[in-house]
Amino acid sequence: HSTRSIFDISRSGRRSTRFPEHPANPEMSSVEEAIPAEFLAEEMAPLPELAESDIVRHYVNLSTLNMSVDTHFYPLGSCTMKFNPKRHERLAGTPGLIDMHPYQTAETSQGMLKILFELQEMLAEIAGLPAVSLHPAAGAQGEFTALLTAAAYFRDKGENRTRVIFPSSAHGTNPASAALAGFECVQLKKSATGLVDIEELQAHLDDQTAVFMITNPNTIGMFEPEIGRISQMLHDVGGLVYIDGANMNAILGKTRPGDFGGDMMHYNVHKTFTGPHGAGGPGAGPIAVRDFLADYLPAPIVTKQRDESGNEVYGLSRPAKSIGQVRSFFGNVGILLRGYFYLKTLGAVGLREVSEQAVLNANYLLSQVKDFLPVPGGDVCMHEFVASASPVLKDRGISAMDIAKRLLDYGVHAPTVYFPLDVPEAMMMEPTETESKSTLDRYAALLRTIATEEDPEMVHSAPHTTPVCRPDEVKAARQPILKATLPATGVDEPTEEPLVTRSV
Amino acid sequence: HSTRSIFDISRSGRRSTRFPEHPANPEMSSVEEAIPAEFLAEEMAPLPELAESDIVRHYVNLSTLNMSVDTHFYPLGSCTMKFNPKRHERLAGTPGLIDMHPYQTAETSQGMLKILFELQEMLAEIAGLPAVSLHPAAGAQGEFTALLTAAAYFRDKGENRTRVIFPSSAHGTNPASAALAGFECVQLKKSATGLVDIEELQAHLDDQTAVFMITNPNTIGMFEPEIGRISQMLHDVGGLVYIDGANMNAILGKTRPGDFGGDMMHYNVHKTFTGPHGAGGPGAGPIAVRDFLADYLPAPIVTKQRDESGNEVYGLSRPAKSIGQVRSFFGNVGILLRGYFYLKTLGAVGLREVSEQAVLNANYLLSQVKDFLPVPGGDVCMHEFVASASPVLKDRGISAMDIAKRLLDYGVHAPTVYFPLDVPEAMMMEPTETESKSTLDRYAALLRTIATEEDPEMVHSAPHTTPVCRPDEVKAARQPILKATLPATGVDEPTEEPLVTRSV
Amino acid sequence: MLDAIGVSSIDELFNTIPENFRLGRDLNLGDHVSEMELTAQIQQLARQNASSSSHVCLMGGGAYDHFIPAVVDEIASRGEYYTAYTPYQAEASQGSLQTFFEFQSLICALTGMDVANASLYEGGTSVSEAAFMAMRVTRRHKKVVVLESVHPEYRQTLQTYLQNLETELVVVPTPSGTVDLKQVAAVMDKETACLIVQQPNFFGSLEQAAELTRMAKEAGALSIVSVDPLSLGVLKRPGTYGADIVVAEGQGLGIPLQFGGPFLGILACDEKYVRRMPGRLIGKTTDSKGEDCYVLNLQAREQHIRRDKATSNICTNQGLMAIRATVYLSSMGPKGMQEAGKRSCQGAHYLVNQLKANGWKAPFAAPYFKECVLTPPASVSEVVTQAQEGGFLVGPVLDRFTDAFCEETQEQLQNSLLLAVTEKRTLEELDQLVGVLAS
Amino acid sequence: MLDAIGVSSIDELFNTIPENFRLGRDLNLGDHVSEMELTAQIQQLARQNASSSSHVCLMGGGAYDHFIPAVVDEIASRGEYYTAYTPYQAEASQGSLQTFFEFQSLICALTGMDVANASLYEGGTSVSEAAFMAMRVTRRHKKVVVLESVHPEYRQTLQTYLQNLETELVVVPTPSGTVDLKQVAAVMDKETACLIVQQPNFFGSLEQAAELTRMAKEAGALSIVSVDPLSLGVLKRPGTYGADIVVAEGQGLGIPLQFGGPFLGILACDEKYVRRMPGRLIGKTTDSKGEDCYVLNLQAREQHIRRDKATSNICTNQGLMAIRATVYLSSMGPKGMQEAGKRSCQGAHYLVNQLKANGWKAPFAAPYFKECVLTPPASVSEVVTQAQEGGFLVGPVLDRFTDAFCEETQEQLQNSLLLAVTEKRTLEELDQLVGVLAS
Repeated sequence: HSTRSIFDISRSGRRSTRFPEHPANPEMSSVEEAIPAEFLAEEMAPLPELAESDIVRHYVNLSTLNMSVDTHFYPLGSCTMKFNPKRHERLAGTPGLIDMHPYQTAETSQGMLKILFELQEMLAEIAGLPAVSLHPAAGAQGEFTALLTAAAYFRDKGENRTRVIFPSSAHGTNPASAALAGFECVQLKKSATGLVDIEELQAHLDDQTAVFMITNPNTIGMFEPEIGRISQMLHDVGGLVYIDGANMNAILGKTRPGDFGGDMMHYNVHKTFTGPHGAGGPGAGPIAVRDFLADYLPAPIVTKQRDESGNEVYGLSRPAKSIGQVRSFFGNVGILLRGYFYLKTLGAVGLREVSEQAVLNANYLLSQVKDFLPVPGGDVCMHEFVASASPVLKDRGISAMDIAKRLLDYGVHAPTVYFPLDVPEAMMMEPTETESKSTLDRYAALLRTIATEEDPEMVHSAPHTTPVCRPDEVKAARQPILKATLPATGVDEPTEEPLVTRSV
Repeated sequence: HSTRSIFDISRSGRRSTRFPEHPANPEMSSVEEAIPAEFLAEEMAPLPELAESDIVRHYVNLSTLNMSVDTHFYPLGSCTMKFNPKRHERLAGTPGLIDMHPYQTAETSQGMLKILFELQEMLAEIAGLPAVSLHPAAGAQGEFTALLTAAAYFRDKGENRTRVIFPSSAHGTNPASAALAGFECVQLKKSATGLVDIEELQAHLDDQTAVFMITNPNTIGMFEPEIGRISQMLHDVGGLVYIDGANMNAILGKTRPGDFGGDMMHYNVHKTFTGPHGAGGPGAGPIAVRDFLADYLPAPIVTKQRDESGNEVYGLSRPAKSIGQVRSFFGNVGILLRGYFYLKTLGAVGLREVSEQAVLNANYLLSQVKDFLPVPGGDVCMHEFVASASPVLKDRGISAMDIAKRLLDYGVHAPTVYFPLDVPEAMMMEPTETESKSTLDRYAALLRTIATEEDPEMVHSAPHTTPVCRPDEVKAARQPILKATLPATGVDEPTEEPLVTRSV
Repeated sequence: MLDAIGVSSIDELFNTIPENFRLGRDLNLGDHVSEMELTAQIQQLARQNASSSSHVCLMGGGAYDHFIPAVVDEIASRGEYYTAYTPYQAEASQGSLQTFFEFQSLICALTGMDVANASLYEGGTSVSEAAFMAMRVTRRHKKVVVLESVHPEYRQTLQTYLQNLETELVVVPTPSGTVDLKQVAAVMDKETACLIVQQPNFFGSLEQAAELTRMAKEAGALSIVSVDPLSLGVLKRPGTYGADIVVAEGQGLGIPLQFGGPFLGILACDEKYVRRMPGRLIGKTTDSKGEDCYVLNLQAREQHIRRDKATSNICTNQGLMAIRATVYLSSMGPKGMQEAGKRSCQGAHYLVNQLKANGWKAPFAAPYFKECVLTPPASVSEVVTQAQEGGFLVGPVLDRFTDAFCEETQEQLQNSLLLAVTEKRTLEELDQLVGVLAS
Repeated sequence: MLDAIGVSSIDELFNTIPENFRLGRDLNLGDHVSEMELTAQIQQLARQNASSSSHVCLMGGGAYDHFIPAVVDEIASRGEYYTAYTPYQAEASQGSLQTFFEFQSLICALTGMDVANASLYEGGTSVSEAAFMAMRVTRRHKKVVVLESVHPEYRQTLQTYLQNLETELVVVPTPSGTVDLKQVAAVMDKETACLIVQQPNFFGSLEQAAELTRMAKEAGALSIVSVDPLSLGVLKRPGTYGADIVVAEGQGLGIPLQFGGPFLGILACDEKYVRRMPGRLIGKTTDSKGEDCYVLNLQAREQHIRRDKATSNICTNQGLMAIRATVYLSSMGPKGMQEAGKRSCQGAHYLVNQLKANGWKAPFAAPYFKECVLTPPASVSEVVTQAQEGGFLVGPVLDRFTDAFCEETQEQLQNSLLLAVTEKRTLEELDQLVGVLAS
């Protein structure tokens, strides 16, 4: 493949999108008449010049260098890389949804507001927590928003709680969000199963404790057996329990964060409810909280009322003691819509089956690999598990990273490796419910093949079939090259090519 | 890559599309009540059972085994593989166009009929022939339809003309269409330039001559210099001249079939006007004819009238002596729409520039390869040319087919080879106007590299990087395997999987 | 570039066109418009049409408002498929080739036939190609028999295809909506190449297709059965009752209505006729390394090789529509086809019964599947307008086809229309239509 | 599968959930609906909304109805992009990585800055992230200065982000629509981390951005300029007047309005601050074979490595929106950006002049680009309804934001709204709107 950028293939005079000038009109002023020269650019931006055909060939070919759920098995632990139903992608583009301005009046937005209201209700029901805000842009912002909500609650109660606690296996966003929100971070010690050491936790709890953040099921793929006691401990000191919802795919309709003691949680709509991952985003990070926190939620919340004739009327409102907005506009509506479509599509039974099938698939996979990739969490997991490549490293010098890279050669995306740090040579695998048994069988067989591959050098030096192999990250960081620019040399084509080199 | 078919990956119980049963209603009969048992199937069709995720991964991966205009340079002579503007693809899907039933009343179809009427007018103008039928499904059907139109005209005049003549370089569809229409076929002798031997033609002309079919510019890429005289000769004996419009991309707005003596022609909308090729189709094959043939055109034709208030009203009509329909419904409207969008997008000047740039690109390419791949047609061509690999075959044992296959290794689609038969080791190249000079330069350099490749065996045994290499066609024909079926062996999955394995 | 060519202007390259033929002016096509302007213009024109987006569509007559799963659009809109050429170059086309191979396989599974080609233009030309194929197979070129209940535009197409030949086209009238077997027996003879039947027929009614197939065989002719693919989740597959050639309009298999095309011509047949088939065929074989692969097969039948001796003149076919049908059938599976068929059939019978209760008449008594000829108590053209204003598209009105039917049949079709119900229609919609038409 | 695991039922796998926490009932979510039913339901709900499909949209306030070339949708709807994960695994992600690298490059070209990250959530959080970054760079954590003419929701976001910290947020009032430089000078001091300016500002007006940038520098603070990317084909690029950090709402760059998100947060800055930047960065490097390739760079700034010491908590970003912007800018090129900017600017001035001739007032005198605050002669809410009934969406009405402005500014905004004109608007539409509002 070629790594030439669009700046390299730019040719002066090529065009794709053009706009006509406004027709001559005596009352039309030129830009120079409308705006003083001091504000006007002296030259055009040095953007590349391309025909639509150049653009299409460039990006279509680039896209095929990716592995993706649509093309490959992608057992990336903690990321829930499940299939994204195609209807949902298309429905999100329905005229009348995709082209609504965020400041339209409620009167002209009833269909959209009804959808968002129903989504709030559904997310509350799934969480077992009554108040929902759809506002946060992603899971990390959901965490941050919930922590600010908690802070506002404590402040309102006149309490000065400065500390947020989390297990060592917590996602990096937990401490990062807590720090951003102005809290002091306390991390518990490592644990190979990711389960909380009750005594250690107890030692940290006092009237400075604001929030205990816990992912449950945890990052090792285990449901925290002491979650009830942990919640009670937090509540006993006046603190709150935050449930990181990254692993909700394991427990939908089986148990609810609100029922096992959580006071606040966020959803990752792009993990659990098939907003696609989009090569990194966008997500949506709705939060659900207990009733006593509802007044502090960010604005806006969707409300339903009835008018005189008894018709349902939807509107937006600001909670009484709202922390305010954490972003502009309502939220990542395009992603929320996909979540809504997904929940409607599955209904109560289908949603429970999601978790049942996800857990079944994970346990089946675990059963097929545990003899050569031991799983510290034990023989039963939730929707994912963390295996360790330590024995393979010891016996054959093949590391988790080596296995991950070698998998790419066989057309399977790597699992998450070296996270959480609690497990040495961690390989975190989450097959999700949308993969078939035959895919899992093939994957398990591949892992075995790689772990026992005759020539370990083939594994060390993998991947061999991908467009590139083990980029030099140190070099990248030492002298960062972070952009391309137009070549300085001239070009040999006419300065304005004919219409045909553009698409339209 | 895997050649497992969807029948191989089928698993009993997996589902993608489901339909609900109608709600219980006392007036609803079961199918068994509605239809006697003798008509009802006794078992379900043995179709594969798949989840949407299975389908997507299967076909997305399959698609990437193709070379296509969106991904590769595709200099396939005679096929005009030009870029398809993306807006046109999307506009063809506009609600109110894509979902119109063909039997809607004219009253409910005015927007569509206006588009089709304007397209008729534009195609007449480009052809220089006043009467247009948009009805034929593809170029070959256009030929067939025009020949039937001519036959009806002759029959109506009481003439018994049974013979259709064409040059040896004619597309195979010309004789095939003539034969299907009941004509006797006469093929002229081979000619390395594809130009017509006037004397030979003259010898065939008499009162049995119905039509002379000619592609102009011809398949060698040359404009027939004697086209005026040829037309005159045909008209002198009462015959008609048919212009195969496959090569219209060379002459848009530069000259018109009607002006140089053609009486009938067809367009290939998917070649000239960017209906995409669709891996083989669909196309659309509108025909344009002289006024005296208009009454015989197939039904329906779009008409424009004015009502009492002076408003334009569009309708469908049947020409007075119409040959009737050659297919059901109006025509390949979806493809015609793309042609309309293209013509609107370019306008008169843009359309002329298409041919100018196409001819410029072809001549530039010719200039870069003629020293090692001689071009019998000479140093100037129209939108395409036919080079000969004979010297390379003679000197190095590398055939046109070898070069074609080796090009695939470099990520370029092969040119058309061994057509027309008039040129030995023919390589017919058509770069089209949408390719840039740098693409042409790279292609010419590749041809040179291959023709002089150090190890000719690498060329003989090419391609090496494609999913397959030189399939055994003889074996395929001897014992044809033309379908897959469901495996007879059982499967180990439940008979009805949970909702989550389906998309929706 | 001009320097490399050795000319001083692009115009010079056009010097081979005799001067008197050069167009000395701009074409009268108007000025170019930008993508933005074109979009606005087309959206405005589209709003001047009714469609199944703006109305609830119950129109029939060979094109139906069936449901299209989103996955069909997702796959068919991939540039790798839709901007590829005909897969002549097998190494660069395994994606298309395997997909078409799967299309052939799915059509065989759906129809119960041995072998299917990789598409023809649409239903009408498929009937014609099948008739020509039957003439080649039977070497009988004098007579083709077709039931009047076959779609009038398919019959018209066949008639046009035959109009410059000697073949006689015999139409067996069907004034009672389905054919009288005795009348068929009366015209079948040793010169008859084939008997063409549609099941369900144009009126939506069910013919004695199995019996008709048997009668064709007895006369040494081939039976050609034109089916609605969307009926085959419920009705007998023609392979199970011995049809020789099955043809179909494949529009219902995931292809939008788009005012009549592009649709999808389907042709499947008994294995023994494979070398007489028209159209492209994909076969499985092995490559130079012995690996399985797919390739265009039996090309010697085709126009680019056999020219005037080819089995058809077809070149460009309906590849992308075949890809759509492939994804569609993969997504439907056996149960989806059955569910869709049942829903359509039940909805149609429900609607017809409701309308009958309101004074509508059904001129034909035979069992029907999803479509039916109906005569309203009021003027049929007023009914169409009334429906339209109420948000429904109905029809076609059958006087559109009067030339296509014998007098006796025409009488039955007076003041009547076709109504078709697909799986998309809900009971609420059907009740609403009944209400609109009752008011 | 259960046998292999060694359990007898799926439920057994959930035994690790304490029994008292297991949900002993179905969730109250209702029954599942089929793809076909869902489609019908959603289309029906969508019809209950107005939108830029049903109406001509002249709404402003930070989200605009700009034209989106089809090629943007074509590329962004490829599964290889939208179903891929964050490109941590470089070998499996060169497509995304190179595309994001090009995104960074295009944003630098457009803004005139040295380095851009691979996206943040949207405009408001970009302002906040920039302020936090400025505090890190300047090590001044006590004070942030923002002009009142910055989008009120961006300011609100910033305020929320700071609400649990000690940092003081100083808002410089802008009652005349643009800021008085003297008032800025009065608040800038040695404790000020940054000065935040929006250009064009929330009211559409042009601030003395170059001068403000200079004033920030003088105080040892960073200048943060929030721009409308669609203005940069016409207006000065902030890199040319020395801005330290440029942020932007990237929605105009090929991203649909979708009721407010997902949009695209842009952040670009001077090279020397690169290691203090929030968000993902893609760098070019070489692989083990020495070939050029792309990789996530400087990850040590990020939460998954640095945890509570990270430069931001952002993880999921707006990757797919960045891909859209990349294709958009490739398609626009320098001339497209200029043409779009000119058309918007000219259209806006035309409309404002026509409305002024009809008695409308513009409370602010400063030059504006494509958007303007206007006060109609009638009640503004009636005007909105009138426009809506005439087929136009206008606004927002500015009383929506009253809490966000000081009293003096509020007075100027009484009974007024924002109107924005993009390149999509034709003179005919503008004339028609003037007509609708005059009647």
